[in-house]
Amino acid sequence: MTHNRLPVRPGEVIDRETSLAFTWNGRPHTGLRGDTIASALAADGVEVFARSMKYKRRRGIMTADHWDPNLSVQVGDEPNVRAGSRRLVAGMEVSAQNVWPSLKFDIGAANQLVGRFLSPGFYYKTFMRPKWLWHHLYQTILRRFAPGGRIHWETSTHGAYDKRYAHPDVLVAGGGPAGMGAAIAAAEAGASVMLVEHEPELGGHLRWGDAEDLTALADLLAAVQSHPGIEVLVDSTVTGRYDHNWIAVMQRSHEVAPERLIKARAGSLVVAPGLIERPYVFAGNDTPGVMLSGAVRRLINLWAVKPGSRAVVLSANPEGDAAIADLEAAGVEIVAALDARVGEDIVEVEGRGRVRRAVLGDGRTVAADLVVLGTGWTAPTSLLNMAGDRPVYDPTAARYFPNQLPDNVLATGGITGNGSTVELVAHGSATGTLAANRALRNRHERRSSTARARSPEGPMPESLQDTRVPLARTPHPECYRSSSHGMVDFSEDVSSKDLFQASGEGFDSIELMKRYTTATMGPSQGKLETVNAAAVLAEARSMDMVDIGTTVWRPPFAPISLGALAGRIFEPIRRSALQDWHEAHGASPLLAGQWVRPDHYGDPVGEARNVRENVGIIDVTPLGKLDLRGPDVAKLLELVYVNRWQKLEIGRVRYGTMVAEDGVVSDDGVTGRLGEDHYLMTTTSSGAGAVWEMLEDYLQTYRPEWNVHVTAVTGGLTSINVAGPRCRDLLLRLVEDVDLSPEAFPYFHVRRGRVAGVSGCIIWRIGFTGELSYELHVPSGHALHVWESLIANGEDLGIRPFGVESQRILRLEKGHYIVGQDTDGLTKAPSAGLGGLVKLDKHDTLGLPELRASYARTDLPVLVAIQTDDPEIVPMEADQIVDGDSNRILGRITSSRMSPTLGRSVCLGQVDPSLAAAGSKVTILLVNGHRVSGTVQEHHAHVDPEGVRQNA
Amino acid sequence: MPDIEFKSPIAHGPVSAPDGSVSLEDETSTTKVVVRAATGTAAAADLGVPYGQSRLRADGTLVCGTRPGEWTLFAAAGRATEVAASVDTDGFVNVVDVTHGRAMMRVSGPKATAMLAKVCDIDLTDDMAPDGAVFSGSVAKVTCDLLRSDWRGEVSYLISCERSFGNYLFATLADASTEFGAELPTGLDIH
Amino acid sequence: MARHGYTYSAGKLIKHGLTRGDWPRMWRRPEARSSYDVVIVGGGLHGLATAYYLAADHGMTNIAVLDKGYLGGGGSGRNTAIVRSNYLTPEGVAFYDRSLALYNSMTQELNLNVMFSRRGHLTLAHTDSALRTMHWRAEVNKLQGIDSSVIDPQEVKKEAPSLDISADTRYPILGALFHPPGGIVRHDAVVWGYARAADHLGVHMLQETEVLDILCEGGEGPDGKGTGGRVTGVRTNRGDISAPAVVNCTAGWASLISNMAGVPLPITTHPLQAAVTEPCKVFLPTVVVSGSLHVYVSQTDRGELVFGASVDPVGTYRVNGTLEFTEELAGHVLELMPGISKMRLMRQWSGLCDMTPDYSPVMGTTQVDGYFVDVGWGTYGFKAGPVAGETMAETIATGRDADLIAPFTINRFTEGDLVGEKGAAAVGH
Amino acid sequence: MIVVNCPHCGPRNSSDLRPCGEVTSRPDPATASLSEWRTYLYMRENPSGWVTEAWYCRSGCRRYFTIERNTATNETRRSEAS
Ligand SMILES: Cc1cc2nc3c(=O)[nH]c(=O)nc-3n(C[C@H](O)[C@H](O)[C@H](O)COP(=O)(O)OP(=O)(O)OC[C@H]3O[C@@H](n4cnc5c(N)ncnc54)[C@H](O)[C@@H]3O)c2cc1C
Ligand SMILES: NC(=O)c1ccc[n+]([C@@H]2O[C@H](COP(=O)([O-])OP(=O)(O)OC[C@H]3O[C@@H](n4cnc5c(N)ncnc54)[C@H](O)[C@@H]3O)[C@@H](O)[C@H]2O)c1
Ligand SMILES: Cc1cc2nc3c(=O)[nH]c(=O)nc-3n(C[C@H](O)[C@H](O)[C@H](O)COP(=O)(O)O)c2cc1C
Ligand SMILES: [Zn+2]
Repeated sequence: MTHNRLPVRPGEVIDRETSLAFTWNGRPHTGLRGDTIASALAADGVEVFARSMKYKRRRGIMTADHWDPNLSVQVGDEPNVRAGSRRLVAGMEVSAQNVWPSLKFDIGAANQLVGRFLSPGFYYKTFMRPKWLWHHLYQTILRRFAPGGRIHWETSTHGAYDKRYAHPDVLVAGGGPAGMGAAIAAAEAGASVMLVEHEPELGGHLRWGDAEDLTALADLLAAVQSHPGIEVLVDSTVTGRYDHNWIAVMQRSHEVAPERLIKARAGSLVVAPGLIERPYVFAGNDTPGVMLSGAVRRLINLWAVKPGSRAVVLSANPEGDAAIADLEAAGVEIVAALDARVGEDIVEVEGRGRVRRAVLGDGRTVAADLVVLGTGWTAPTSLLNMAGDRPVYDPTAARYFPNQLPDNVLATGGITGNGSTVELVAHGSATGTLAANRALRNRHERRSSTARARSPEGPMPESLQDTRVPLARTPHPECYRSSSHGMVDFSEDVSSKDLFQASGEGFDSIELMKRYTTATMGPSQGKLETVNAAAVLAEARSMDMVDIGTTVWRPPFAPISLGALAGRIFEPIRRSALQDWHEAHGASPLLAGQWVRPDHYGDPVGEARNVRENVGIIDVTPLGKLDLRGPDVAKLLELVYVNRWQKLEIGRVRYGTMVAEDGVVSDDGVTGRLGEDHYLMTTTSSGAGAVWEMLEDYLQTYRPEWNVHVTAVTGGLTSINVAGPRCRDLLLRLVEDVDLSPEAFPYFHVRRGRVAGVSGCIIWRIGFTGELSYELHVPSGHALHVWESLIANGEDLGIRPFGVESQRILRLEKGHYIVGQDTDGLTKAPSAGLGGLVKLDKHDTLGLPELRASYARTDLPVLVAIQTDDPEIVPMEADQIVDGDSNRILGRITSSRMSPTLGRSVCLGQVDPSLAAAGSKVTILLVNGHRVSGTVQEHHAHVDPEGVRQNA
Repeated sequence: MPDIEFKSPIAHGPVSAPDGSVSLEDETSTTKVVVRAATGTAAAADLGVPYGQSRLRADGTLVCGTRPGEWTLFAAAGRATEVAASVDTDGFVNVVDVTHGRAMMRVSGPKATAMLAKVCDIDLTDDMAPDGAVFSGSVAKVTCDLLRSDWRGEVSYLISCERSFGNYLFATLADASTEFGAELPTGLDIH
Repeated sequence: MARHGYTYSAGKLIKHGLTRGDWPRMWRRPEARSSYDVVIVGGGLHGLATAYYLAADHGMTNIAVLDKGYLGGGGSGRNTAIVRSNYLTPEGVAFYDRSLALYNSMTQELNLNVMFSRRGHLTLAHTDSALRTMHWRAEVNKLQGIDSSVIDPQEVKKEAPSLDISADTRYPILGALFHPPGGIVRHDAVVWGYARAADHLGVHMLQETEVLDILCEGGEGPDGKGTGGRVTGVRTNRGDISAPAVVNCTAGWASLISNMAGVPLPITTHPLQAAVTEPCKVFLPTVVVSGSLHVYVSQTDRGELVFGASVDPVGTYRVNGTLEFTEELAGHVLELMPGISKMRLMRQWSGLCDMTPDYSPVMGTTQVDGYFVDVGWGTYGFKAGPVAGETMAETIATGRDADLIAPFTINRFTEGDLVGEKGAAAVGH
Repeated sequence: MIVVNCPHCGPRNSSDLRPCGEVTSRPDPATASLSEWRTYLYMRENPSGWVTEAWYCRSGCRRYFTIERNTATNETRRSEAS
């Protein structure tokens, strides 16, 4: 049982009244509320938590916090949980990762015996012969050694993750004394503040400090909590600083989601992350029982856990010294207190599952079960690097310091220097005031330049000078490596010896060394190992640390789950006013871009046949629709379409093709003239947005003197195509004030009128199906009424709704091409068969130079209609057209269907110009490998090339 | 055509938290008229509010400066013709009734701003978006026009989007409101 | 003669393990000469491969490869390392197929295990039109003798069990283009393999040497640059180096270098981002790509998932990455594999891509004599590195554009035809 | 996510806008030679440093405008309505 739990400690965060049961490798354990997984297990006497990646060495607690490389565990279906920081929850099923068959006995530990052969990059130098073995055997074995936990993709689901935005004036990363000081001062100065602390409580290092620290903490806490301008987020991490202070905050244990991403645009970012303690390199430095000073202080003071019984302490700083005091208070015997400042050292630790002996610098060997290292700090400059800073190494203080920061990023606290709590708070305060000042100036500027904002009261606040007295850089010995070799990267199992070897092989810049040895590439991302790696390289190359540099810190500062990054997935879906009806009537849904629409209602072929025989209706609302008004619309149309528009009369509709500036066919549709200065343009469904933006571009930047207003009306007008020989009979029953006779309302004309009692409908005679047809554009709030009226009134005429699939069949029978299907990213106007439509003498078409060039060419592919000689064979779309028996490609089928009207297959295809003439024979390679012959047709239309039906 | 029902794209009734912290209602039937008027026209002068701001006209029409040179006029349902007729169309001025083209919903309550902060990246603090502010932006990936229009003494926003997105947007906002205690109507599907 | 240095083998590993003897350097840090026969700007895969093939195939060894940073520090060290040859156009297929063949024999040729994992490459189709493009690619590929076919959702599930193939998702998997010879390669090892071999053959690799200007004479532009001119050397942060031939292999920085020679390029530089998760036990056997969701994912032998996406919309030379990339990536990955939401992203980074209008490179001779380009590699230049090196070496040694690169010369932007790969633009890698 | 200063809307997240690339000058399509036209279509300065580029305020005011942006740092300055 909890034999390592100490009597009550003044700053402990555990609730001794509430015990929590959980399991570790299947065995029951209990901990207390407030425990981390690691502290609970340590209290229960667990010493080994994991096996290392490569050599499968036993590993125990080293830093007892989030960054502890030895404490990644599996919790239920969640892999790689940081036992050093994850709070215990009742019922957790915790197990060790990366072990087989068990933590105690791991077969892979045999790797330790052959370790000397597994030098860095060994895999690059072997497994090369015989060649085939690599693929089949070596690789399979290597993949078995992948470290980490297990992801249960079969059963896990994307849970309830969440996100939100925030706009604080000042965002403070780090809730230690400096960060709290900054938050209070910034709020006092009138800024809105978000204070983010990675750990579950504010306070930073004060939390495990002495009585004086705890008092100071209580005061700071009271001040923070009483200030309404400060939003405090604990158990939350600032994981990234992106351009223009776009800040990612990961909020854990929020009630609505296990993790929640906050995206904050901060006026100022105050970086107050304190320091991360760094390990010391010597033989056996990864043995369970070797801990950093912060780990023992946290264990003792936060969770009342006794970390060992006989300790050797190597201290280079006051925190190391404080650890000695804490250990003594916890009843741990100090067998050797070594002072690194006077050159005392530790050379080696012996023991496998636990430290047994330590060999000291003076040659003594002492028995101990705990070795505590207070040997120095790594400045977590991650967020500063993301802001463009390149921190500089200071040999006197033996760590890196910020160098040049943009105005909106400020650093304070331990990352910038040393000081007493009072000095840290003072520096934090001054930083907070400065940060607030800059943020408030920024707010002032934003308020004056943003149309919707309340104009700022009063003048812009004066810019404060940065008059902060820098914190001292207390001298600190450069403690990196003892006289022996040891681990540098604990999660990657990379030793200082490996780094020496890499340097000798030519990987002698820190970046190459990293990539060859993988040092700093594991889950802790350099937080513990970067500085030691640089120091070892400096030693290997006999260079100064200053000239070695470091590897690059990149986001995230702490790993983020994919679920949290994804959050709620927003996928807008567009529905026409009729979609509910379609669904209620058996439509099979088709997702086309953002639209959901009926693919068919169960019988696409029958639906298509019904259009040829009776009358069908289809919802074509997704067609892009732009309302164009103004005296210069015709000029605009001339500019964007390849054909002529100046003479389009009121009441007429015309088809047009758009060609981009590079001559490629980009969109098509019809445009009708509704009034003197009023037109309605339709575009393809997928091109609607792009065409709108293009029109605005030309109107705003190319011809700003033209007067045209463009309004997107796609969803406002529900578009219904009524098609088939009996469609006029149907509309005669419903259309009130328009003469529908062929003479009064011929093909390619437009009228406005009332349909089924709904006024304001636009009716034009066009259609994709090749039948007599009318397209109705109905105000959407009344569209369902019109649709239902059509269905009801058409019953005796054989009306049936049809979907996209039937329309595809019908349009192919009629030989209408689809931009993007029958054309591709390089199709020029002549290839699409636009022939006579294009007017090369127009002066204001932006594709003109390319259009001319393309018409001068004779080698461009041509879009033609093709019929297979065997009418039963329906090629697949994208089947290739080849040169006889050879593999030379001469074109491809772009559209293909069985035609219910003709009872044979019909195709469109792009072919080499040599095959474009009517009657040309083509060879089509089917997907089953057979080659079949086909014939190029005279017209694109397989059905009714003369247009008798549509003109009826 | 008074007998023909105006159908909203939003298939759900109002959503609200029992404690009133946030509520969401469909207001699609509101009359919405877009006016585009070149500078110097009488219409531009009459409408009178600059881009980004709004005002309530004596006839009960809410005039919003939705874009430079563009205004959206909101009025009670069924008043489109009347509202359109109120605009002086002298010069390069165009009036388009978009009542059918845009879905509209109202979000109100003390948590309305917090709810919107989950789906919209625009700074909605009182300084940056005071009562009466008009702006456009992306809400849950749909481009919307927004109007801060406090109502019955409560923070409130009118949000309008292309009609076909209406149902999606309403459902998504309802989902975002659940954090503040809102209960989803049965059958409400986020997608 | 051996094309590489000290021979590596399992025996050598044992020997060095037992004796604890030092391994020899893979390459030197040489002193720069004042002149070379060829100066290659850019010590990425393309520059190093070009140097290697110049030395190995054409006997030219008085060559310097200059890099402003460390070897492979550009795109070559940051890419998702996907190789395949199932391109859309016959030109593309022929080119990339040769590259794949070189990758196949590279481990043995360079005597460095580049860990080519031929694990199969799946390009998912979520729409009918994507399926049509897949079929188009498969058919073109088959005609060129490439192993590539369209498979149905059940077969997809067999190749990558963690994919969700249910039909009612927002982006249902309707099928995939399956390309068994595709896979991933240890990108750094390729760079180091070429560097080691080139060093052995006498090539100088000058790291931390930045080209500041290209020296020219006789051209119509200022300082003798531009059309009709001739290259005489380069100016670097460590002094001038003269050379009659200068090769631009600087990928994302290609425009900056080319502008120095007065040769404008049809290139814009956009960051392409990538990310890795923490390691997990291996569960994803193939490379999975979804063009419409902009996701590229594979799992390394070390257990991390490596993700790529499409280029950032905003062009910039800044490589610090964006949060949106990770958000969108995660969202899209979870659409494909909803069961992995508890995996954690560990690091994101980005590299610069030299994008051309037709998703194809710009290679070969230019209007300036002695100035060669091997640029425009966008998001797909890793798989092409070996063949690009081989054909560029031939072009430089002979002064004539090699046959395989004829479709890719710069002239196509003023005279000829763009390459048709844009048709399959949705699949960048 | 960079901030782009729209001259009409004020600072906005770049996701609300569409980048349209460096500003180039379009020759007159009626008279341009093919090579002039293609130089306009394809060739770019693509500098590392300050560049004038066009943006479209897609989710905001729907106006095109230009800003200067430093492509080495993503700093922006001077935005102008077009
Ligand atoms: C995230 C990402 C993922 C990718 N994924 C894939 C993939 O899966 N498959 C694929 O095929 N391709 C992929 N690519 C593309 C591929 O990485 C590149 O096309 C390829 O690496 C280019 O190689 P390179 O040798 O031409 O250029 P680089 O490797 O970029 O080398 C250019 C070198 O030029 C140097 N340089 C620049 N300016 C100067 C100067 N003035 N003086 C001296 N030196 C200079 C740079 O330091 C750099 O080292 C990806 C790219 C990225 C960024
Ligand atoms: N770190 C120690 O163990 C320790 C102990 C005693 C004294 N000191 C001294 O105290 C000074 C440090 O004081 P301080 O106030 O600057 O730091 P601090 O270490 O007291 O507090 C910093 C806090 O920032 C949090 N943090 C770090 N990165 C974060 C991120 N990205 N997001 C959210 N939270 C983050 C940490 O969890 C920590 O609680 C130094 O001078 C140091 O020498 C440090
Ligand atoms: C295929 C591939 C896999 C990578 N795997 C890891 C990894 O496991 N751990 C890690 O820290 N970085 C990994 N990286 C990223 C590198 O650390 C680094 O970010 C990248 O090379 C870009 O360099 P930079 O971040 O120094 O700019 C990987 C990169 C690539 C290309
Ligand atoms: Zn704007």
